[in-house]
Amino acid sequence: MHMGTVNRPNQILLDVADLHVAYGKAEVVHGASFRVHGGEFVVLLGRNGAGKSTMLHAISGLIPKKAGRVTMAGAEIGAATPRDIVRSGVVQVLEGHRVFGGLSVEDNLLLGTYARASRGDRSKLDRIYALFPELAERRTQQASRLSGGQQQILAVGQGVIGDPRLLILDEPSGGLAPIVIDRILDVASDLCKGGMAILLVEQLVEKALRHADYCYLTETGRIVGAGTPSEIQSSDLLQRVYLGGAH
Amino acid sequence: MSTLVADTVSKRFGGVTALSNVSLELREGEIHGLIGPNGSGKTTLLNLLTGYYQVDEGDIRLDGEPLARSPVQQRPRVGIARTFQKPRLLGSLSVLDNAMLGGWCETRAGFLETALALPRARREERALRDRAEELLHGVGLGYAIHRRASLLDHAEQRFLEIARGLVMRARFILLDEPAGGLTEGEIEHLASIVTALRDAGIGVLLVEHHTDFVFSVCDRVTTLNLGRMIKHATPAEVRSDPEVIRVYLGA
Amino acid sequence: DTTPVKIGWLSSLTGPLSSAAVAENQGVKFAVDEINKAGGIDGRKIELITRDTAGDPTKAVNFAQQLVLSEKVDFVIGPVNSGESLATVPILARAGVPNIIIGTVDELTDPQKYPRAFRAIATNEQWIGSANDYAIKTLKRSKVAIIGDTTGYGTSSAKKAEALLADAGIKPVYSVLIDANKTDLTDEMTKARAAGADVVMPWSAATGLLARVLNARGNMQWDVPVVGHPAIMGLPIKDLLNKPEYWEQTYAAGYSSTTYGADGKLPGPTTALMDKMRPEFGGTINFTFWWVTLGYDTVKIIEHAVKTAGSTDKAAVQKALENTQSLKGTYADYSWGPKQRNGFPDSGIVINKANTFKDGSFEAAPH
Amino acid sequence: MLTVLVSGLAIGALYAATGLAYNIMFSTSKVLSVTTGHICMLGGVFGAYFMLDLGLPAPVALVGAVLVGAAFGLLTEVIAIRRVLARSDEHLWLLSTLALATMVQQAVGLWWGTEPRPFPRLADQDFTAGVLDQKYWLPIAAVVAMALGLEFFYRRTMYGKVFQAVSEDAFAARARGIATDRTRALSFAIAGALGGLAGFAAGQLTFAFFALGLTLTLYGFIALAVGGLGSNVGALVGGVALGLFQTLATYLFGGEYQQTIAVGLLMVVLLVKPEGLFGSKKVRPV
Amino acid sequence: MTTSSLPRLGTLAVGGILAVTLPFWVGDFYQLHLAALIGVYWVLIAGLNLVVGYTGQLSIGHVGLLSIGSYAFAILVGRYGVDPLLTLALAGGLGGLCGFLLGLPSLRLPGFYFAMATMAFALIMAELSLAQGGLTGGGAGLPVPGFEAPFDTPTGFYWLVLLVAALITWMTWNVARLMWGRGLIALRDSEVAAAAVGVPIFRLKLTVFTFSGVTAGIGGALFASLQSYITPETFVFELGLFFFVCIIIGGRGSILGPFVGTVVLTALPEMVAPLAKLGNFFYGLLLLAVVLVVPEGIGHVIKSVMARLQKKGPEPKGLQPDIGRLAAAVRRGMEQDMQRDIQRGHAS
Ligand SMILES: Nc1ncnc2c1ncn2[C@@H]1O[C@H](COP(=O)(O)OP(=O)(O)OP(=O)(O)O)[C@@H](O)[C@H]1O
Ligand SMILES: Nc1ncnc2c1ncn2[C@@H]1O[C@H](COP(=O)(O)OP(=O)(O)OP(=O)(O)O)[C@@H](O)[C@H]1O
Ligand SMILES: [Mg+2]
Ligand SMILES: [Mg+2]
Repeated sequence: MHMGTVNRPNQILLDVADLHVAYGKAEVVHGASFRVHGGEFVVLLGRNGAGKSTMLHAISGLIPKKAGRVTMAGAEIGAATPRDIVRSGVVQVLEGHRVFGGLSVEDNLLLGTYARASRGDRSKLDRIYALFPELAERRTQQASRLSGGQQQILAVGQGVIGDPRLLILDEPSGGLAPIVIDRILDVASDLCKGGMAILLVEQLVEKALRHADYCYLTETGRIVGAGTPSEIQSSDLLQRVYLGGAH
Repeated sequence: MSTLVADTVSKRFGGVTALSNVSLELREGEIHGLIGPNGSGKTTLLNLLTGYYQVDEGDIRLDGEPLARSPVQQRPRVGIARTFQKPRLLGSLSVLDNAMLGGWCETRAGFLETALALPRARREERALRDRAEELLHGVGLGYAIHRRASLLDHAEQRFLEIARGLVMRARFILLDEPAGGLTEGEIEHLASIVTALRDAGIGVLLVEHHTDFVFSVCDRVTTLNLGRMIKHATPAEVRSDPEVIRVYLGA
Repeated sequence: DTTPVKIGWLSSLTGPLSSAAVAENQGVKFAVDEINKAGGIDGRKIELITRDTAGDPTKAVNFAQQLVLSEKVDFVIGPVNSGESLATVPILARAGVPNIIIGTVDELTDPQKYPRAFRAIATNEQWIGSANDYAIKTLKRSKVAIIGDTTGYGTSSAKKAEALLADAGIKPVYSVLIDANKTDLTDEMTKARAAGADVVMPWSAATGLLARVLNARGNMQWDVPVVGHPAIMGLPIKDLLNKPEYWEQTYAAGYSSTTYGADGKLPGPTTALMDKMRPEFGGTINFTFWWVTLGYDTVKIIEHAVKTAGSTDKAAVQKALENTQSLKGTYADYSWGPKQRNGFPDSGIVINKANTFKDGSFEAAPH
Repeated sequence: MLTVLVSGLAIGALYAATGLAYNIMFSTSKVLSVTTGHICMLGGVFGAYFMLDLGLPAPVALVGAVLVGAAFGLLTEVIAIRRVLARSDEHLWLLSTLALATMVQQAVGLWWGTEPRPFPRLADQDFTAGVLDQKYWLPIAAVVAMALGLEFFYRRTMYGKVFQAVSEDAFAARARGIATDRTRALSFAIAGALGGLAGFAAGQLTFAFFALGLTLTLYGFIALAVGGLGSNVGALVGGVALGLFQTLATYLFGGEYQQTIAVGLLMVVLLVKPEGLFGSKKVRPV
Repeated sequence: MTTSSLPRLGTLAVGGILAVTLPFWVGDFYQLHLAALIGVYWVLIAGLNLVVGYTGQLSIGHVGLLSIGSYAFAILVGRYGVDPLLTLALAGGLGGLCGFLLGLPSLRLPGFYFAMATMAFALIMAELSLAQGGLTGGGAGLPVPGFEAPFDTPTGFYWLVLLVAALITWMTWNVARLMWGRGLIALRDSEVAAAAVGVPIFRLKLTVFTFSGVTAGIGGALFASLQSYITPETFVFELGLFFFVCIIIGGRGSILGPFVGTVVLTALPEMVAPLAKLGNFFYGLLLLAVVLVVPEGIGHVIKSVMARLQKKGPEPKGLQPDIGRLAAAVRRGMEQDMQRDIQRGHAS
């Protein structure tokens, strides 16, 4: 099913093999396999309810896996706790601007460093404030008082400050102004150039593909296609996935 | 013509000025877009119009009648409905019951009348049920009428919230990011619904970041930035306005 | 006729204030076994049906209904606590079942309203009256401080005590109702002292409160006698006292049956019962023994009633009990009459010295 | 009069300690556990049990009581909170902790007896010391120590923020690498340990009494609500205020209306300042 | 709020006939007494169910309102010789008034605060009934007279209770299935949603709480008469807890569930003696088990079993707006709206 045989430069960082996930009895991910290489920008595309978030949650250890192997830089993390997974360098930004509303913006950011520095690592704050000036202005404000989009930016900042080897972004564009979406994706690209691998789930297909090195297509809990952005765009698979019935 | 007006309203939270001197006129039979960068005060304006916040300065008027001081629960009575960024439904009730809840303000039967099931209570119930069923079929939820609302997926919840607002006989319906998390196909459905509402004479306020959607359905668009209005015009004009491009749309 | 004599026993074996009920239960069970081993009452075995009300009036009412309506008992003993007794007495009266009362509240007996309710235990009035007498006549005190607790029993007893004192022409210098679990009574006792009290009379069945009265008195080094509710002599109090000597100068109404005579001996029937039951207690007796004697006697009273009446016919039983004079018991000698439902004689009460507890019995207070 | 104040202060300290225990558990779970008062009750009962029935020396008994409290806190979290929060139905925790509290109280009643039992002296001191008696200052000292310890704990670590993060969105907290179950269990164990300590320190004041729990659950909560939910300073101030207020009212008007007075205080404060004296206002509604 | 079906009506009819004829086939009078007690409890619980089960306000102190009804009945009938049936209504009114006064400050409080306030109210009522000895008999309590013929026998009293209970059940059922029920559940599940559709939150809470006060007052009067003697110890806090637990175990948002809960929890400990010994431990255990295993309660279990019995095929999916129908419905609504405005304009 893989289309391209493109050269994917670096070593394999995240390797997901034959992942199955179920909510209660209902299985929603049926044997998904995909890879993220070091320093690579990978996009996961698919319609609503295709199971993308479910896969990501399973990778981060937030929900149990029914079957399958997940390795990070060669180490098996399939059974690890979320804490250990974060420590191994996988940080996920959840969809739907989930921040800790009662805490200040700065405390939210510090919590992003908690897994590695249990007393909080203030030295990284400045970098985040430079990337997202709107957060700097509001560093003492309670996060719940931010607007929806500002909360989303904070959530991304919270992920970035953890300085992961693999940053997972689940629909970061939700509720963001077009111009901010571009900025966030640019930031992700820059981080990627700096060596951080990115795994992005996005509904805005074109914008996502513009930044991506590699792309997977999902449908009803399966990976139904993969390739470089140009390969994907030149095939009709993308159309079929979004209109349904790509089997 | 009926109008819902925010007249030079200002709203501050502590040191933050969320809105300053913003005016907006929502007319019946019109779709009015409200866009702007994150934190520019769109939700705040919507909250002022629906009574969740009180204005610091300026006034809210419905058909010329001042409304600024009336509480949230009063707005549905005068025909103002809203939806939420995160849908607020009653998960344990059926879709139909959720929609019928919108008819609260019209129900005249009091507690005792209801408890004793007097004729008026029963009559109102029947009428409301018919109306809610029609509207649910109209927004496309006819197949799920007896389903528990907690079993709906995201898009269905959005549409149910709209149906609830319509059961309310809203003259104005204010939608907070209704297209968020919807697929292209669902957005098309949404567009057709919103357009139908306009054609039926309802005034729709659309707070949205999905700009293609906004520009395609809106009659007029207001743009906010940092709590101020920077452009108010037709979609085409707003879209090509350099200031709007600079702060919001991007290149 | 060999049908068993059915006795319903409404006991509060669990829940707060269960210690009295547990002891009474031992007496009841022992008496039943003894009679049954000896062949029963006129050849009829006793069938004891015990129900644990946990001191809850609603449960007591339910069980009372159950005993009379379902089990169709011939007699009911109990309940133990006043609150539940007040609730069950009218029910049992309506059903016409003879009821041996072991609650002390005065309202429990009434020859008109409850003709078949016969009280075996002393009344509250007898307790309080003799304690008052002792404080006024023997100790020659007249400035009384009354301390009650805020439970039903505590409030009504405190009120009764005031009324009885008023009859004797005395108005308390200080009177207060306190939460039974109040952690510290120093302020109340200080106020009592400031009011000039020369005797403290606590009317409460709450062990903690009573112990705190004594502790406060001791800690203040206030030399004043305490005369009050029998619970103040109970062994649990001893453990709660800061120092053993805080139990000095503490008196309460007790019974001649469990009071050591000048010769250091208990009355004959008490000794006899104690010796018979001692194996059950495993040597020493570390609770007030009169509860046991009371429990024992309730069954013996029933035995007497059935024998005299010649049957368990309810009216006949009532008649038999009404005509009982000086029935010899272990706890007391009982007399009831057509207009008299309180069978316990005034002479059965003796004021005891609290810290003389030995084998479940006490020494008499100094005269 | 001085004794009135001091005994009010002492009982107020116990209320404050209960309030602090409430706060700690609340901080990770948004749960106000009905078992909070019972923790203190266990501290007292087990302290007495260790010393009187098992004959252990006081320091060992103290450690024992603290451990029992911590274990019970942990038990509360594992049995009554964890699964219930996972289901995320609003108020189920009220029911599960109520159930646990009822069971514990009844079990202790069956095992320990329903009469109050003595609690031994801890320091060698005569009983005639009046207001300087240890039964007054032990609970006061305990709650001061608790407050200082907590302050130190929150200042020196990020736990204050971590706790709050767990309570607000456990799922998102896990995504940030916080072991939420363990963190919540930790907070319940800490609350249990501190409650056990307070119950132990106040043992001479309260006796070892099985029914103490529900009273403390109520008064500790009133103290907290008056002071402001979530604020430790509030718990202290509220506890002391309630203790003094109650003792003074009893002193002046007798004990017949004790609860009425306490609740009256609560109502007045809540009507004037719903978030309590030191509490913070609610956040953005929509 | 769902349509009633034939089997449902059948069950109802059979249950009704069984309940009415109970005195003729029941084993003995004790069981009739129990049945009457269940009925009395249910009168209170049915009203409380609207507060706890539907509106989500966790009142654990309704025993305080119960005691008000009880004392009112005992005093008015016993001391002043007022007609018992009239007093039943008066007790209801007094209970409602007290519920109203209690609700006025406390219903503004959030969840746990409200629960604690009601608990405190129960304790305060106990304190007052002790302290106001002149009125209530203090700790000694009061005897309570029975009803007059034909309700003076166990059977007659049972039928009286049954009548009252049936009436109140019917009323709560109407409330639950019609518009008010939705409003109440909206308060429970999402106050934001409730406010958005114009539900006057506080007024609704206060109304149902007052109604629950009425049923508690009536229940209290019946309870007192059944008990025949009341003291402050009759109205222990645990009784209030018991009412609450019946509803929770029965399941929130259901009427049948709490009813089953009431029956089981009242009858079981009486029938199975060892359970009675465990007392509150048993209730605690049961409550914990329900919360952990079936948090939705018995009622929900019954419902889902029923649903499984009449299972349908897979549910269809797919939003497909019907714009014509939508526009028509909206237009019709607007026209009616206009007519209404015009009518109102004429009227004023
Ligand atoms: N907590 C849950 N319990 C049960 N089913 C769930 C749960 N979360 C998601 N699902 C179901 O799993 C399927 C996959 O959902 P998922 O959220 O992973 O999709 P997605 O691809 O991320 O979609 P979206 O674009 O809407 O975020 C959907 O059918 C959804 O209904
Ligand atoms: N309750 C509040 N307290 C403090 N500040 C607030 C509050 N509500 C809004 N604000 C501030 O007001 C500004 C406007 O917020 P608002 O939510 O209206 O933005 P928005 O235009 O809806 O943005 P978005 O597109 O991100 O949803 C923001 O800076 C926000 O931080
Ligand atoms: Mg998703
Ligand atoms: Mg917004």
